[in-house]
Amino acid sequence: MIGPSSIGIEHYIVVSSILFVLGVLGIFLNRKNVIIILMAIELILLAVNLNFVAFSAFLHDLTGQIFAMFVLTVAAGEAAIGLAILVIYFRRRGTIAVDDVNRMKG
Amino acid sequence: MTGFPILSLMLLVPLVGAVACLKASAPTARMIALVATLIDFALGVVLWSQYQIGGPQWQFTEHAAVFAGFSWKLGIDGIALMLIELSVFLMPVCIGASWTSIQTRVGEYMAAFLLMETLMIGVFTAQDLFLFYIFFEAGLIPMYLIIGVWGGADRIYASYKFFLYTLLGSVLMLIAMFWMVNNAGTSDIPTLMQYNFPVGAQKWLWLAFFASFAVKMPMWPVHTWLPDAHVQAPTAGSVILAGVLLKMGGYGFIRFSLPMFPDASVEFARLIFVLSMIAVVYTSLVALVQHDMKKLIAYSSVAHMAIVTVGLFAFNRQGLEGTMIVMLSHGLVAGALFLCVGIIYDRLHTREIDRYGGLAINMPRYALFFMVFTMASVGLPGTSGFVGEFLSLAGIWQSSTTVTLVCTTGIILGAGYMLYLYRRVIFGEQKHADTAAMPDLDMREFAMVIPLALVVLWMGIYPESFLAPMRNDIGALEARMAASRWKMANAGVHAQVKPARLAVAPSTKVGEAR
Amino acid sequence: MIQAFAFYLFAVLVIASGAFCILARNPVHSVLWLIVAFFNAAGLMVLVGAEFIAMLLVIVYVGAVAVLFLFVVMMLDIDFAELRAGFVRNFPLGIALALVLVSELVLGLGALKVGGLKLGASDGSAMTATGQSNIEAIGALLYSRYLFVFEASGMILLVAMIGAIVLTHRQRSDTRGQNISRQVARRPDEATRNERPEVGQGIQL
Amino acid sequence: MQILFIVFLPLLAAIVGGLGNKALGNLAVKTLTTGALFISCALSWPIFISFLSGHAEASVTPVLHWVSSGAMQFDWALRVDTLTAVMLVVVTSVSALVHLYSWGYMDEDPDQPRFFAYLSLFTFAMLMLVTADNLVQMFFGWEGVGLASYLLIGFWFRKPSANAAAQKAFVVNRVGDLGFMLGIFGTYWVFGTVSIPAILDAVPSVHGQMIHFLGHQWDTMTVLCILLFIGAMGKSAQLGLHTWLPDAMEGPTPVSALIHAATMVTAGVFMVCRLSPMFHASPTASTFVTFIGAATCLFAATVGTTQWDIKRVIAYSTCSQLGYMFFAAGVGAYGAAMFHLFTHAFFKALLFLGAGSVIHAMHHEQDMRYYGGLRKEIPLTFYAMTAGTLAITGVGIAGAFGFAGFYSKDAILEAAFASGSEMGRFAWGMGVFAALLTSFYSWRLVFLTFFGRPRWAQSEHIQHAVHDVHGHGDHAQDDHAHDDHSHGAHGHDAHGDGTAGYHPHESPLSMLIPLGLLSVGAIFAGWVFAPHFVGLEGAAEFWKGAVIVDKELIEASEHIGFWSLAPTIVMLTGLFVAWYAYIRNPRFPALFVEQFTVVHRFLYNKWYFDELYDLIFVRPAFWIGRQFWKLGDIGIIDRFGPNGAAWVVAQGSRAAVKLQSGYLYSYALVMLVGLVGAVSWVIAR
Amino acid sequence: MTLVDSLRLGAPEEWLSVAGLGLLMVAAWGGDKAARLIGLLAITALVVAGVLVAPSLTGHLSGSAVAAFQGQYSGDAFAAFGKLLIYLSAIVTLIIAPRFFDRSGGMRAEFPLLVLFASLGMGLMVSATDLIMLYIGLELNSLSAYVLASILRNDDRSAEAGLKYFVLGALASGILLFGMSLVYGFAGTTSFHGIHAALNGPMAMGATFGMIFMLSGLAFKISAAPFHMWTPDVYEGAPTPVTTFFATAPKVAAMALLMRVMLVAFGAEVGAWRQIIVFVSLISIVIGALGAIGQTNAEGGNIKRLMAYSSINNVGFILVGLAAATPQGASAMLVYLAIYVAMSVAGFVAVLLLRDEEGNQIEAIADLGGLSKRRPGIAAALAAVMFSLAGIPPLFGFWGKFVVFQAAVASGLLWLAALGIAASVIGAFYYLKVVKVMYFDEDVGKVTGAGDTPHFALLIASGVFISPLGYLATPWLGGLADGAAAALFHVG
Repeated sequence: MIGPSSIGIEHYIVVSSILFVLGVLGIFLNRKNVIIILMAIELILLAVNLNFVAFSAFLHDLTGQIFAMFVLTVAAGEAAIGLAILVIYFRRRGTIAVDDVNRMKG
Repeated sequence: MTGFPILSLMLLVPLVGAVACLKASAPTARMIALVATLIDFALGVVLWSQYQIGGPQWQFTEHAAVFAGFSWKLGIDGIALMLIELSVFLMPVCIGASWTSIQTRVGEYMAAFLLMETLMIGVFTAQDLFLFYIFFEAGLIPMYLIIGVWGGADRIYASYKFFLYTLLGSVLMLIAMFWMVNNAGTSDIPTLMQYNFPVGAQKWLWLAFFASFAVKMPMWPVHTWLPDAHVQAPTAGSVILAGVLLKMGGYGFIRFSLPMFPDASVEFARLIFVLSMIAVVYTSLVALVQHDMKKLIAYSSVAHMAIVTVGLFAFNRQGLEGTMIVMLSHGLVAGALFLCVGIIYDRLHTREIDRYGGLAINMPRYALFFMVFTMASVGLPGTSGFVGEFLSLAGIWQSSTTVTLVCTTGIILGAGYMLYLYRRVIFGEQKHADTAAMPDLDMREFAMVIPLALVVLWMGIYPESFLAPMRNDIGALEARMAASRWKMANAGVHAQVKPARLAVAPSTKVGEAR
Repeated sequence: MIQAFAFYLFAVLVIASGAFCILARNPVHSVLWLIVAFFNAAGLMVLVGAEFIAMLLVIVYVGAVAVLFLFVVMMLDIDFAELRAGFVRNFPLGIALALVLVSELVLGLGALKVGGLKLGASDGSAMTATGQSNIEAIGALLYSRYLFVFEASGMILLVAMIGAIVLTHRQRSDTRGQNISRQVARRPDEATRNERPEVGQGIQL
Repeated sequence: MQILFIVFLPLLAAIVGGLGNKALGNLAVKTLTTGALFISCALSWPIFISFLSGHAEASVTPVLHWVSSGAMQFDWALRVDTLTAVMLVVVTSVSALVHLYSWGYMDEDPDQPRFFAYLSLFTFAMLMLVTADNLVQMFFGWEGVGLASYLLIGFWFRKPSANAAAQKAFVVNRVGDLGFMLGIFGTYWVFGTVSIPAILDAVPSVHGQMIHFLGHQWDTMTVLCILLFIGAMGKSAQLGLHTWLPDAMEGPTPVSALIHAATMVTAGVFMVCRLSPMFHASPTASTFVTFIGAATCLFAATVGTTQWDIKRVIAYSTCSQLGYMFFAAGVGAYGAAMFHLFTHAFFKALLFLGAGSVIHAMHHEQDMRYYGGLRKEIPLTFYAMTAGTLAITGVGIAGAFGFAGFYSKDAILEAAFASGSEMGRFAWGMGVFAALLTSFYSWRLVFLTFFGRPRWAQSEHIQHAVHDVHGHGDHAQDDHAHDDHSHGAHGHDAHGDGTAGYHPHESPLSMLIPLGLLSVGAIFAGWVFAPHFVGLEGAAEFWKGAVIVDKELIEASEHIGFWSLAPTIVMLTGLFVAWYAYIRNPRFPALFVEQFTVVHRFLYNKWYFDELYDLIFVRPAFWIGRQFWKLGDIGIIDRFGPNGAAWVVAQGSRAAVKLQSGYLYSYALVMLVGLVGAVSWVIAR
Repeated sequence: MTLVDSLRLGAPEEWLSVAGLGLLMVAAWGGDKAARLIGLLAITALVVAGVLVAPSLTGHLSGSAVAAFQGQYSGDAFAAFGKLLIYLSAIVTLIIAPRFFDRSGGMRAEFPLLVLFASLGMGLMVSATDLIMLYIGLELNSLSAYVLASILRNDDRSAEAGLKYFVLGALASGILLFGMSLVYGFAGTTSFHGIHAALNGPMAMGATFGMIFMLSGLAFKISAAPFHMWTPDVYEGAPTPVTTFFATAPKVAAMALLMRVMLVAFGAEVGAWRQIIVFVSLISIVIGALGAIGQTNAEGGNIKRLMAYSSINNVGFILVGLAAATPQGASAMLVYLAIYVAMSVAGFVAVLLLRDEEGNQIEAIADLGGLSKRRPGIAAALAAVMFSLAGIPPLFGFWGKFVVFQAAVASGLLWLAALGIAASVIGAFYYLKVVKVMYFDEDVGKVTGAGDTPHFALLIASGVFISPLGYLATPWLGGLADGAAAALFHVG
């Protein structure tokens, strides 16, 4: 087990922050494919989990890991729902290009 | 007084009538509305007769704590009494004015008017700050509908302007009310009228209330909603708008701005004076060049209301009492003038002045009444218009002679535009065949204008009937303002340069001491 | 030293694969990059001693979620050629904002190291007892302290299941379902009919 | 009690007659109103006589409480003192006679009840004015007569010119009223009351006090008096505010006689006299009054010499005579002012009614150029007019007998001369010169109208009357269409004598009786009443303090020696010039005009006052009004106020709609913006 | 506190879980034919849950007496207030749903279940006093909501709504989670009270970031600007009963959650977040108003979108109460929420009653022309809703603004109050516009059809509540809200 002494918590925070921002970027920089957006969301959740686990370790408190576990659980459910919605959307419209998802606006 | 909740009853009667009207057929709705307003008028007469002049300041008080945050607290003093009388007097006239001219959605129309009556009386009876606000603001809805549904061609613009303008004005007042209640710990109006707010805060509070009342009055330069609203509203709507709704602004000043923020009032008197002076000259000149009868009268209303504001901010007996009479008088006279316009509008469906002319030939009776109201509007002595203007202007002299001079020019300009109107509409040759064929007043119209004319003359010849109930209340207000002025002058804030009061020669008519 | 090397390796890889994941043109590639990211993240977690979560990540994410993604990508039968490349209209603004956010996060959180990054203090109620393995400790907490939430998370999965079914399950009109109870309950007199047609006339059905 | 009847009978008659209009019918209304006025008149004379004999004391009859607002208290009350008594007889007498006269003059008008009701209403208002015990009631009467005047000037409301004149009269009067009202306010402010006796009592206490007015300190009495006097200027058509009076001649002639000659226009003089202690206390104000009076006196006289319209000549004459009254009051000779008011009422009413009779005869032709030679056609009118002219020009011999104007005008001029002040001398000079002009234009009127050859043929009115067989043409109202005149239908070409075959008839009896009675007044009023009004002994006893009687001034004015002859001399001069120019050498005026075109045009166009006012007040008012409306209200207030706000909101709404583009990434971007914004804010904080 | 006590406090959620599972069985066997029955049963279950909740509303218990599951769950009056509103909204949704879905092949049997589970999740949200509980509740609600939004799977707009809602919702919960992770890290605990205790004093930058991220994530759920973008599209696309649900229950839950997070967890750091709330509040008011005006101006203005913008607008007003950060402000928010729920219900039920001759729902604002002549009752109700939303007295909507601004002024936020209320005038514009279309415009002759008794009953009930008669309820409502708010501020 690598103690906090060698690699500081801030390193983890930086990594997870970058990962988080990458996830966010993935959502709004992408006009190709809704699936990638879903993956970007997974990236965000990954960043969050990383944070939780890191804090948990540095705090010597398991709550963070428990939380991360719940996040994993929910993420799985979310992925399922998201893909389901994607599927019906694709059935109706025959496309999942982000650019096309703008029937409603104004 | 008896414990009978007559004020609540007066609020309830039109409300019940309104609900009944909603589902009624047109003739039934008219009858319901007429009966309801007449009952309220009768109650108003009872109220007046039961009012003890010189009795307690607040009479017919009712109190029920059925709401959170504010309470159902009613009660009137002489000032409110007079304005209530004005409202209940004008309402049957309004119903009469709509009797034949409104043919669509009569039930809803009558309901809106009756609702309006409830709200108007509510404004004048409310003794709780928030209850007042609710009544004050709620009036927008029926009026919006009245203008919008039964109004003229440009009714939508007018109704929006009316609604949003007045709403913007009054919301700031609400914030001020919160602050006041927070600071004073009560929303009871009589208590607040005696409460001394910090001078610094008074300014902001005053300005917030001013925003509301200035729009409602309306004062220059926030008057532009009025001509539009008046022109587009149906006749009765204009009558009630000019007759009562504008008075709410004046009532607001006299009930809130002055007694609650006396120091700020003294400070801002100059602002009021400047705006009012501009209003008198500006709107009078604008009235002079109007082609639309209603617009002309609407602009004249602005000018008259300016007299009200200067009279109020003279802070003395004549100014205040004169103001009240101006308000009552203007309510009757402007209402009557709109009614007169409505009468010929019903016949020809135009308000273009140029479309008329020579009405004295085929409508002599109409010409007579129009003349009476015109003269009352220009403030001919013997009519109600004079007493009020005279007293308020006499009051202002004591504050500022310049203001008096400028505001008094209103009597010249007023004569100018009103007589110009009269000349073009009533006098001259009959230019159009359809105009010449218009019949004179019928019985219904007689029944509307005669009481108005009589009251106008009554108020002109024996205004004591109207002044007496208000005397003590205005006296109290004057005393409060005087104390504040003294305070401000001592603080060097607002020392008005005036000669020492000269020894008063003994009057031949010995009355009560000043 | 080795820890640091491992950390930087995993860190760089997780960020790089995350970036490739969102930038890849082909969604299949994206999924694969995502899997790589997961693996590296798991590595980071192992580094701080959260073996259970790391395993969970690999098992649940890589094993289930990522595969689900792949499955859907294949199923949707997307014409990848048609997928437009390029970026959205507000690309520069978006990038700028992202950079601002990153720098703010990095500086705001990381720079605190100058004065020592002061984390909160745990109340100690959820500490690993001595000699307890990570998985044991988590299990103990999960089934006592977080029991209620744990059950509630079960409801989430249930809802996810119901949702997925509600949305995607279709009653196919072209397939014929088997109704066993009806088959079993079928009686001869319902199924057959005795007719005596006259000569020259067919049976009226 | 008497006074109640005097004042309110006319009101009652007006109300009943006016509202009963059609229901009662012409005769009933006429009888009612005229009867009421004669009763009032009959009740008034005893009051006057009792004051004349020195028996009566001033009294106040309360009627009704009016207003009480703090110290501002005033009632409806009728005050009777000498001043009132004088006015009572003037008003009721002239009014009664005018009522009677109108029977004949308005005989064919379809709207007679209205006319008579207006006349009675006017009389009521005038009586309220003269009996006022406080300034506000006086103002009531003041405005009341203004209303009646407005209604009567515009009586023939189909005529645009009549309507315009009526409105002008009202509005110009309002300018004066502005001053009056301000004066009342100031008076109240200074004295704490509006009761006239109380104010007058307190006048000495204010001596030397200063008042703050329009940002400066002024002498109190000066400010108050000048403000009040502005009111008087409006009502009495003094220079500057006189423009309405000539136009007011659009009204029927009896109206001109009653309102615009005898009574209403003298209200200003009455007011100054009523408040004489105030004016007396302010030399500056008195000087101002003198100056305005003198200037008006001259101005109106100069204009009067050039006018062709018979009524306008008399109107300017009225204006001029009012100037006399004012400068009399200005120099302190209030008794003389009132006396001139009194005599003027008779002879000016007479002149107007006479002119009305002429007009009546000449089929509503008012241009004197189309008169001539009427002496023989309407002799009675001629005699009456001559009596009036003798009175106005002040014919008389000191110590023996003079016509009414002789006494009053001489008293004024002498007082002015005797006052010793520079302004008094100036006024005297103006007055004397005006007297010359008065004599000239009055005789000019008489000569043009009654002497010489008939010049009727060019008159459209006459031609119309002659040719219009059917009588009533398109002049349904103002055209009395004397059908009888056109009977006999001589072709106008057959007559080379300028009559166009037209034969004027003398007016009916109802018109001649008033002429006769007024003639009596014009001839004898001065001779009979002079000792009381302006006599050295009689005056103080007569007025009993109702106006200030300056004994020294009266004393001095009786000893000015040679200068007292000046009026007589100029009167004779004026007569001679008129005789020369219009009888002896009728081409002279044309020559004169040719020689002095500019002067004549200036005078003929009334010094261009109307044009000037039109240019600096009326047009700008309309122009500014339009600017305020189109540019101010619509262009600025609405544009940058509500409409501007609406525009901003609409733009904002458009932006909000645009923001809601429907694209996921936009939505995410907005969220990111929010997030980054919040984080940045935290860092920046 | 023993587990039994905790379970007793958590009874409503437990009951709903059990009921949900039971009904799931019914649905599994009964199929869509049993949908109505399930709907009725779900209503019953919700009523029962409400009965279970009700006692704690007036129980005046607080502190440790209501803290269950080691302080992760609170059964206090505040939670009870929120839950009752949530259950009420869910019941309304279930009442109005069947008729709507008749047009599209009938209601799915899972629909009531999802509503039930969403309510369960929202119950957890309002009761949560721990970040994990918060997250689980939120996600339970969100996942149900994503499905509900896109449940009309044959409808383009429904699918798009679901997709947008899902993507943005997931992003928001990502942001929220990231924030929670930071808060956890810098506070060392996930318990609200623990956070409160840890963050007493100058706040670490990390914790502040965490708070900001959490705030942003929650702002999405209450659709406060600038995290509101999903709202109009989802409101429009989702089936109207679902929209009704979205407009009511999740608003209550998320707002209550936000209140608890801000006032309890970050209650010691009011200074750190007040200005953000003020800003969010004002911008929500303005954006909501401007967007709504866009709807009324456009050709294809949609009443559901309008209601969406209106909800953004109203959320802005509710947040004014949060900015006050006082018990009075919290109470005001609850009162406002209760009134807002009634207004939304009335509005959407009225919209549901509008159909053209072919039975299609009418959503275009322009098609409402002449409604006042054809269906005066519905028009009057809709007008009342509009004036009420605009906050014009004497309609009850005014009261919500009243208490909120009163609270703001009482806590010295005079400028916020002034600006907010001035901005409300902009909002009045579009409400007026709807009234104008219904009352002033020509009859376009589209609206026909009639509703059934439940709809009218709901319309009348909610209509009466938002009418001036509602003021009679103010002492009662105010008392309950005060009690609920007091529970929130009870520390310990």
